[in-house]
Amino acid sequence: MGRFLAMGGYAAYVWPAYAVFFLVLGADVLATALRRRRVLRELAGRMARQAARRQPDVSP
Amino acid sequence: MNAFKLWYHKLGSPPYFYLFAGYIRPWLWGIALLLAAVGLYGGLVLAPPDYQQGDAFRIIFVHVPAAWMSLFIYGVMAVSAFIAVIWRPKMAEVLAMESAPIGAAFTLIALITGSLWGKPTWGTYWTWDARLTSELVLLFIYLGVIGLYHAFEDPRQGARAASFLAMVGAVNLPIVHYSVVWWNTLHQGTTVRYFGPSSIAPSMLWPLLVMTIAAKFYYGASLMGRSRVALLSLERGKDWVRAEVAGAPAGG
Amino acid sequence: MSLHAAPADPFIVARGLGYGRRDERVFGPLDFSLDAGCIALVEGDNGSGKTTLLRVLSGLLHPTTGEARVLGAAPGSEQARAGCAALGHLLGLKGDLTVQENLALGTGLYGAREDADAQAMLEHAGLAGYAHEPVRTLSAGQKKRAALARLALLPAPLWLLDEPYANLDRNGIALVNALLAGHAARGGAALVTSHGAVAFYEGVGYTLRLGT
Amino acid sequence: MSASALPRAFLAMLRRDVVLAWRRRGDALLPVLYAVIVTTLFPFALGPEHALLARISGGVVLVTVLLAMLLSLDAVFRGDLEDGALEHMLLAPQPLALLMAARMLAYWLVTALPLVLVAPLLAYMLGLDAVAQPVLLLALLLASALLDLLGIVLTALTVGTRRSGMLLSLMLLPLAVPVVIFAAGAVGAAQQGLPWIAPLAWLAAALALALVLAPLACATALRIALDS
Repeated sequence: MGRFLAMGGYAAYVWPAYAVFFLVLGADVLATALRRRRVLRELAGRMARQAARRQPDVSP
Repeated sequence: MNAFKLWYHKLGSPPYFYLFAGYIRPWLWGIALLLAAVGLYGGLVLAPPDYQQGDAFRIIFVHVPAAWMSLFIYGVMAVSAFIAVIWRPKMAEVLAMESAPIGAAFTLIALITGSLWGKPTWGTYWTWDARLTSELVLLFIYLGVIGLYHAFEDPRQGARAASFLAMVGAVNLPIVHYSVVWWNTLHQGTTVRYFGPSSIAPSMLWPLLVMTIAAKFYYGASLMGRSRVALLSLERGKDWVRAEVAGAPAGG
Repeated sequence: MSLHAAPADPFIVARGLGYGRRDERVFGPLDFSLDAGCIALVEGDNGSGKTTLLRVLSGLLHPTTGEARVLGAAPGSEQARAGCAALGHLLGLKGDLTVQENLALGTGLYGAREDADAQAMLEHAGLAGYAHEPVRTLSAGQKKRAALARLALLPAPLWLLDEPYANLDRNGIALVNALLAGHAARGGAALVTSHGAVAFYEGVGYTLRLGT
Repeated sequence: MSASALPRAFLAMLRRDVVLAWRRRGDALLPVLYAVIVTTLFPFALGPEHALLARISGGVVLVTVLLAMLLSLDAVFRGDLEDGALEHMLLAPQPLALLMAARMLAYWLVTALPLVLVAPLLAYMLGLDAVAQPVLLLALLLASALLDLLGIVLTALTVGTRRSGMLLSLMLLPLAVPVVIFAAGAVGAAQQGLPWIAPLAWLAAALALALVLAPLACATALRIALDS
């Protein structure tokens, strides 16, 4: 295992390369998930506002 | 009735595409992860060290798929962009604009892993090598497309303008590559041996191909996810979006 | 080549014409047609889509629903542009050019009507003596008059005028009405927007009301 | 529309732009001043060593001219957008591409030509060999015309946006890379006494293509950017 992690002395280059690969793609996925959440919240807020406008307020 | 044409027109309709994308996305994810696991095992464990570069060559399994994907995604984006500019269908605009950030991500990966590979092989993180330089210019083209898209207040107008820029970039890209290669030979004189063994052994080739296919499936999955969000925001006010928002766990 | 379509053909035909930005409707759907010699008024409150309608008909915006034919062609096509002249909120006059240079630029791009005389037109528009003044030194009303003079020199049979009465005094309003009368007498047609606060041209063919 | 309408409109546009530039001739000199300032800074940064300055002179002058053009590119359509003249160009009966061609020619005459004319002086101050001077002038004539055409197409795309200056640089860079490579390659070859005609021939071929395509692309870009 230690020999595998050492990568024949090139660990300082190989593992960062793999880390960059997965981190950048992970950031892509995360950004999409966050954007989806934000858009859904905005849309829900919009719909709530429109519903409130359609039903006239009964309380004085 | 032409079945393909029918399918094409159905996919061109946002609510149908939204459902379709939601349905195939988990499958694309599953295949991408499975292939990536197989490819990584083959590349990191099974493949023997290169007789010249030792284990440093193993960067090939992320670098080369990323570099290929950066061009492949540009191709997909340019085709969608062409359709978006000529026929103006909403779906082509969405696909082109949501492809751009994924392509930029792969370009960035190719640049960083390329320079990480360059240090042990050339002794420097950055050299004005023709391929690295072209990849850098490709990143600028992607950033220009993304920047122009976001510079407009109306997303559809921005998508069309950025699509036009993507088409210009598609024409420009081969010219950049050709001129950079010419410039490189002009100034360096000595040729730098490019990474990787000249004839690649089968034990190295199959993990490389598997990783490339995994990256393609990842692109598909990410594109579907991004397009779904973009459609929700573009089609707000339409009934199908209201139904979707009411059904989704909003605010969570 | 005659720019005027055959008399029977309407200058503008709109069927179910509408425009929306994102999901919000700006105007429409509208059905109307405009014949030669007819001056039509487009009325509506602020934000009712008058300007947008003119921009769609001039081809600057693509309609989101329905379709329009302008001079027998799609709005914004070369055939439609050849017979159409528009005046918007932004007059398109260059401040650093003189009034006369601006007029020459207009006729350079659009061509000039055969019987048009720039000098006489400037006098008619109350701008005698201003021909060699840079436009930026003119008042808002005078700029409007200069733009109207430029418009009246063009051979286009169809005018799309957005709020031509804005910024004008009583004489200016009379000038617009006189220009419209002359245009209709030559067989031209015009679509004119107004929010309805001024003494409008008397020979109005019909009024198109936008908004609810 | 008679056949004389097209040249008439082209000349009207060209005349308009040249007269406008003449009325504001102080502004037209600013890019030249900028190029002089930037070139002057190089010896201060690198030291007055003649051999080094002479070696980089061609490239420095090329890049400086490119930057100076970029600086003023942002404003190509701004005035016309603000006063509505741009809409009148879109609505005019002539093909928009023709009017854009006039706009491009006028911009080159007003902005690029002064820069090209001052460039040999700047190159001389940096110590460029006399042999390479004509090559630099030729390369600059071709490169500035190409950048003028490409730059205005991209500027047209950004017309509908707010604050486009930085974005424009980002968009233009990938297009400028081949132009700079070939132009500087020719100058460098001439400095070393090598044949320099091939890169310039490529630039000339690209210019011929751009002369036809850029006005059409510019018209398309404008219609896209203004259709909101």
